Amino acid sequence: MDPLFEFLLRQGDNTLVLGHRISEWCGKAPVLEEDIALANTALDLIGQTQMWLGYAAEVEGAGRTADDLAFLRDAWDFRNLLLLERPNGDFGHTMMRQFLFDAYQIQNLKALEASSDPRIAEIAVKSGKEATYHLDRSRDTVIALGDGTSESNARMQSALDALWPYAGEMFLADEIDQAMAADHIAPLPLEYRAPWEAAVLPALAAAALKVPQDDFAHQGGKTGRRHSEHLGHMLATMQVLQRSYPGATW
Amino acid sequence: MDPLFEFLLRQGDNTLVLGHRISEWCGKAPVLEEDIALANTALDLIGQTQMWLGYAAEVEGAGRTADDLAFLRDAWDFRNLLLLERPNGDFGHTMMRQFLFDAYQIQNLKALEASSDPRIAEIAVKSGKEATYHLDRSRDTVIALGDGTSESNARMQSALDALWPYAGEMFLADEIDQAMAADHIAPLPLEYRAPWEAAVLPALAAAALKVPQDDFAHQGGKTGRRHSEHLGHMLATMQVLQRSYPGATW
Amino acid sequence: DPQERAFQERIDAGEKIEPKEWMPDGYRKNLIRQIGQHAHSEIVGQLPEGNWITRAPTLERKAILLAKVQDEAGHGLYLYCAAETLGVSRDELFEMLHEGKMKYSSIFNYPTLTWADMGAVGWLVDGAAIMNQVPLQRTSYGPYARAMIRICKEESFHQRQGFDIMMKMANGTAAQKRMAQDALDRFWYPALMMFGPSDKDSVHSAQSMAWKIKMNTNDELRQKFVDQTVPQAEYLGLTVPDNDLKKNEETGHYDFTQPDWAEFFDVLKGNGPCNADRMAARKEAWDGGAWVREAMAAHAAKKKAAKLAAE
Amino acid sequence: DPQERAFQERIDAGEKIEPKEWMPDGYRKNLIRQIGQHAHSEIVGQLPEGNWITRAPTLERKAILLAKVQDEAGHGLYLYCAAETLGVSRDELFEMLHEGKMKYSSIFNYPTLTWADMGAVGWLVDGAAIMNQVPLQRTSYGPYARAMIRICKEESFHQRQGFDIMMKMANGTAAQKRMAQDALDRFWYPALMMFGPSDKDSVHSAQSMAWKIKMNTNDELRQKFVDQTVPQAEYLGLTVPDNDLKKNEETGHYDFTQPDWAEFFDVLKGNGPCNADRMAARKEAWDGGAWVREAMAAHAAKKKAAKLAAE
Repeated sequence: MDPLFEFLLRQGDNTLVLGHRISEWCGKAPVLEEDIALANTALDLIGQTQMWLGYAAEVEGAGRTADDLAFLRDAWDFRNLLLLERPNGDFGHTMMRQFLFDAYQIQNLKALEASSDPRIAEIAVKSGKEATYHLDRSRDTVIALGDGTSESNARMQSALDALWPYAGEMFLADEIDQAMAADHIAPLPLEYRAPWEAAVLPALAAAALKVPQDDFAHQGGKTGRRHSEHLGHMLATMQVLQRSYPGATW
Repeated sequence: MDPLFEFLLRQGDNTLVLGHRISEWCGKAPVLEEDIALANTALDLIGQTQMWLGYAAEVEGAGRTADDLAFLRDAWDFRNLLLLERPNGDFGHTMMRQFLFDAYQIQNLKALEASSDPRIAEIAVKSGKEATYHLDRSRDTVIALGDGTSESNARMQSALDALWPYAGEMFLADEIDQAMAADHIAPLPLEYRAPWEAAVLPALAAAALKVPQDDFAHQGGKTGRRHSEHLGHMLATMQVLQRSYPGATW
Repeated sequence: DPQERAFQERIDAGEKIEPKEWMPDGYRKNLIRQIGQHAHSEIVGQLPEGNWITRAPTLERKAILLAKVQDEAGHGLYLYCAAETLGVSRDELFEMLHEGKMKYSSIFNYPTLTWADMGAVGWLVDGAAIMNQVPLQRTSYGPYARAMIRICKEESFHQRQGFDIMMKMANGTAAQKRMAQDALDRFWYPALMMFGPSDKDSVHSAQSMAWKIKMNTNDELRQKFVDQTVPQAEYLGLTVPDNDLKKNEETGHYDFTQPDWAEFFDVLKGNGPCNADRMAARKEAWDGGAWVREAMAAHAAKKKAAKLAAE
Repeated sequence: DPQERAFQERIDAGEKIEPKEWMPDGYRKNLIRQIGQHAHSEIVGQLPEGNWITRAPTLERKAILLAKVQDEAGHGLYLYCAAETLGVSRDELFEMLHEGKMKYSSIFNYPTLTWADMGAVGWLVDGAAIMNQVPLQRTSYGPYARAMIRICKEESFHQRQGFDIMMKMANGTAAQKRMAQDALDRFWYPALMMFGPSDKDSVHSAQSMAWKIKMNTNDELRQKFVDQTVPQAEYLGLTVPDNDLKKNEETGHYDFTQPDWAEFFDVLKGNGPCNADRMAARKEAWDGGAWVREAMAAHAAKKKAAKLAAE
């Protein structure tokens, strides 16, 4: 198992899976402006996926394409964070998930801009502007909905409570991360934790939300060791055409 | 296109698709007794599917099996009634759909017991007892929920209003049905209408429900010409393993 | 009425009417109906495509479809803004949609059943829409005309993308070819219906044409669409589902079979294959999002109050 | 207390205690906890299998799984009835479950991720359950013992079906073999945890054993399960994920690594991979079905009233 390949899958599967979840909102947002913004976010994430998985396929050198990686792997070969495969829930739940990830992703991309691997640095630069915009938007929305009405505050609190145990996985490291750090391809994810908290905690405070005190962290997504039951259902939908009509071009 | 094969697909796809929908309730019924009854109904319908599609595969004589027909056809090759692919909705909606179909199916099976095709007659006999039980149960439930509270009556009325336009397709005939009638394999479906109404209307009256007056009938399911968008999603789930792991035995 | 006469003269002279200017009530009402219906069509039109975004077969196709749906929501936004200049709010328009008092294009009451339908929607549905919309860039109401200019640019891009999908399908595997033909079979007549009933049966036509909020007759546009589309179908190697379709060497146009207008009126009445599902999806989105809209308004009000207090 | 002594003597003599008979409060409370927890496990246990009913790979497998889930709901019913003989209603038990005051087996807080998990659940989870349940056929409380007799018969059938799935997978394609091994890797330790913590850490053990509502120690049963299961894994050609697993020639038993009890207590606390999803699914089913239960009760009351009036 090539650590660089694994690392790239983690990057690409994160954007793919989150992009897919966001795309499930199509035409069903609470406000027209949000329909536009959600489609735009999904579009950005799918574009980033093409870059990450495209490079992953090159690194693997087995003749697979980004599409092969996206549409012909089963759940256990996916390397996305558990947080990102969580079902959408209500709009607030979706935006809370987005915010917790965006605040991590911005650190991740910033660090990768200085990667010793020039291709990774290039993808990080190309993704950075979009990610900044996503973070601005998800933070504003979380604050607005947390601060809004008592109903919206309660909904956002329950979203935070439900999703918080999935945040910790973003900062866990394994031998893949260690190999990346040793080669100066990427820092250890733990380094993102402090700046992530510095971005997240004030926003949650402004949103009048209580940060859960339990630091238990679900894991098994980025290693692929144990995804949730939700991913398989997502893939059954996402991959249906490639699975049903093997070898066709679209 | 062999009319007998088409006819058998219609029979088998009806039980397959409805059996699948009912199986989606697993572990989520409003009362434990209903969990048991729903699992039992789904089980009966899947068992009947094995007989119908098994015979269809034989008649086709192309080396396909019942499983090939169930898991390797795409939506447009399905021949089930549109009514049966409707999403479950709430429990009352599910039971209303079941009742409208059961009251038809009992006529259908009774007639097929006298089919000139002995295999069809045999399957009809084997299915008849189960179908009688299903009808007794769905009728009682529809009456109870229609008669129960004002909320339950409103829910059942909206289920009836939503599903009524899908009832008419059960009684439509095309050249397949004509061929079956000519060969004394099955009567024209229109013959089921009067006894169906004789069963359905008194039950709806006992359930304090108003029968919609519009006789518009959606069609395109039993001919396969135009299913609803729901069937494709159902099949993406149902067929995922056979599609993803071609040639494996389970 | 001299005011009305003056108004008509301005229109005849090719002038644009702008929001603050006087206009007849009928003109205003007709425009609201027409622009609102168009806006609703953009919004409801997201649903049949959204149905395949989660199943798009490649990352590229998924991205293209997302971009398209984003454009459509954007078009909805322009059009609601144009309607607002006539004194009706977006929320009022939504309410009328949800109560069944306003329509959206009936084409979106047909289901999208295979990936080829994403091609057919782009090729035929956007194609028919463009045919309707291009002349509306010259419509008499300024904000509407300007919205149409922006919209038409993007729509023709969508149509090319749709045709590109059809090309891939028509030149693909046997199953893909079958999907392409099946999509054409299902969408041909509904696309023809998009131009509305024959002009002799059309209620609003004459006055709307005088006011230049309708620029061509329904039959003219339908004929133009058929003339443009039939050779494209031939190029794709697909068969238009009309046995009587034939080039008329005298007129230079195609003779074709009219769609089943009974079906058209059935769909209009609510009996299309997807009317109930589409409206349920939109109402659920709207009702389910009420708490979000309330919260955003409350937050904005608090921010404004805090700002005032600080001053 | 002479009453308690007499009660204990009856138990020691192998007599069954029946519902109307006197019993110590602790006996009753412990039984309610144990039977209720077992009943809840049957109900919640439908969910991880329901997760694959809609994706079962053949009609036969779908039918078998449906039959199994139907059995489990039936087991739930027997057990709730047994619990009701102790003076607690099914609705009260549900309420305690939903409020987190009663548990269900932690094993159902693990996800089912591939079709092989349907095999592993049958082989390992039902296997462990049977090991727990067979001795309970001789438990001192009559209704409970009789329920266990019916249940055990069906469970051993389920276990064989699970093993059959594992056989097919282990002897299937490379991907199927990988699924089978992966399922064993994920379910091995959670299955070992099903017997509960080591007896020295177990709260209720001593008294429960005296009362014969627990017949063996947790460690005894766990050892028995390992001894039975390891050869089956070998037969399947699968590797038990325990590097220190070894037959101890002296004792004749396998030496094995204890599961991670910290994980066990985490899951018990609510931090298992699926705790939140399972409880949400059950609560949604219960709350969403409230109108049905109310309507059925109202209808039954009306029918009864009508019958009385007619008499």
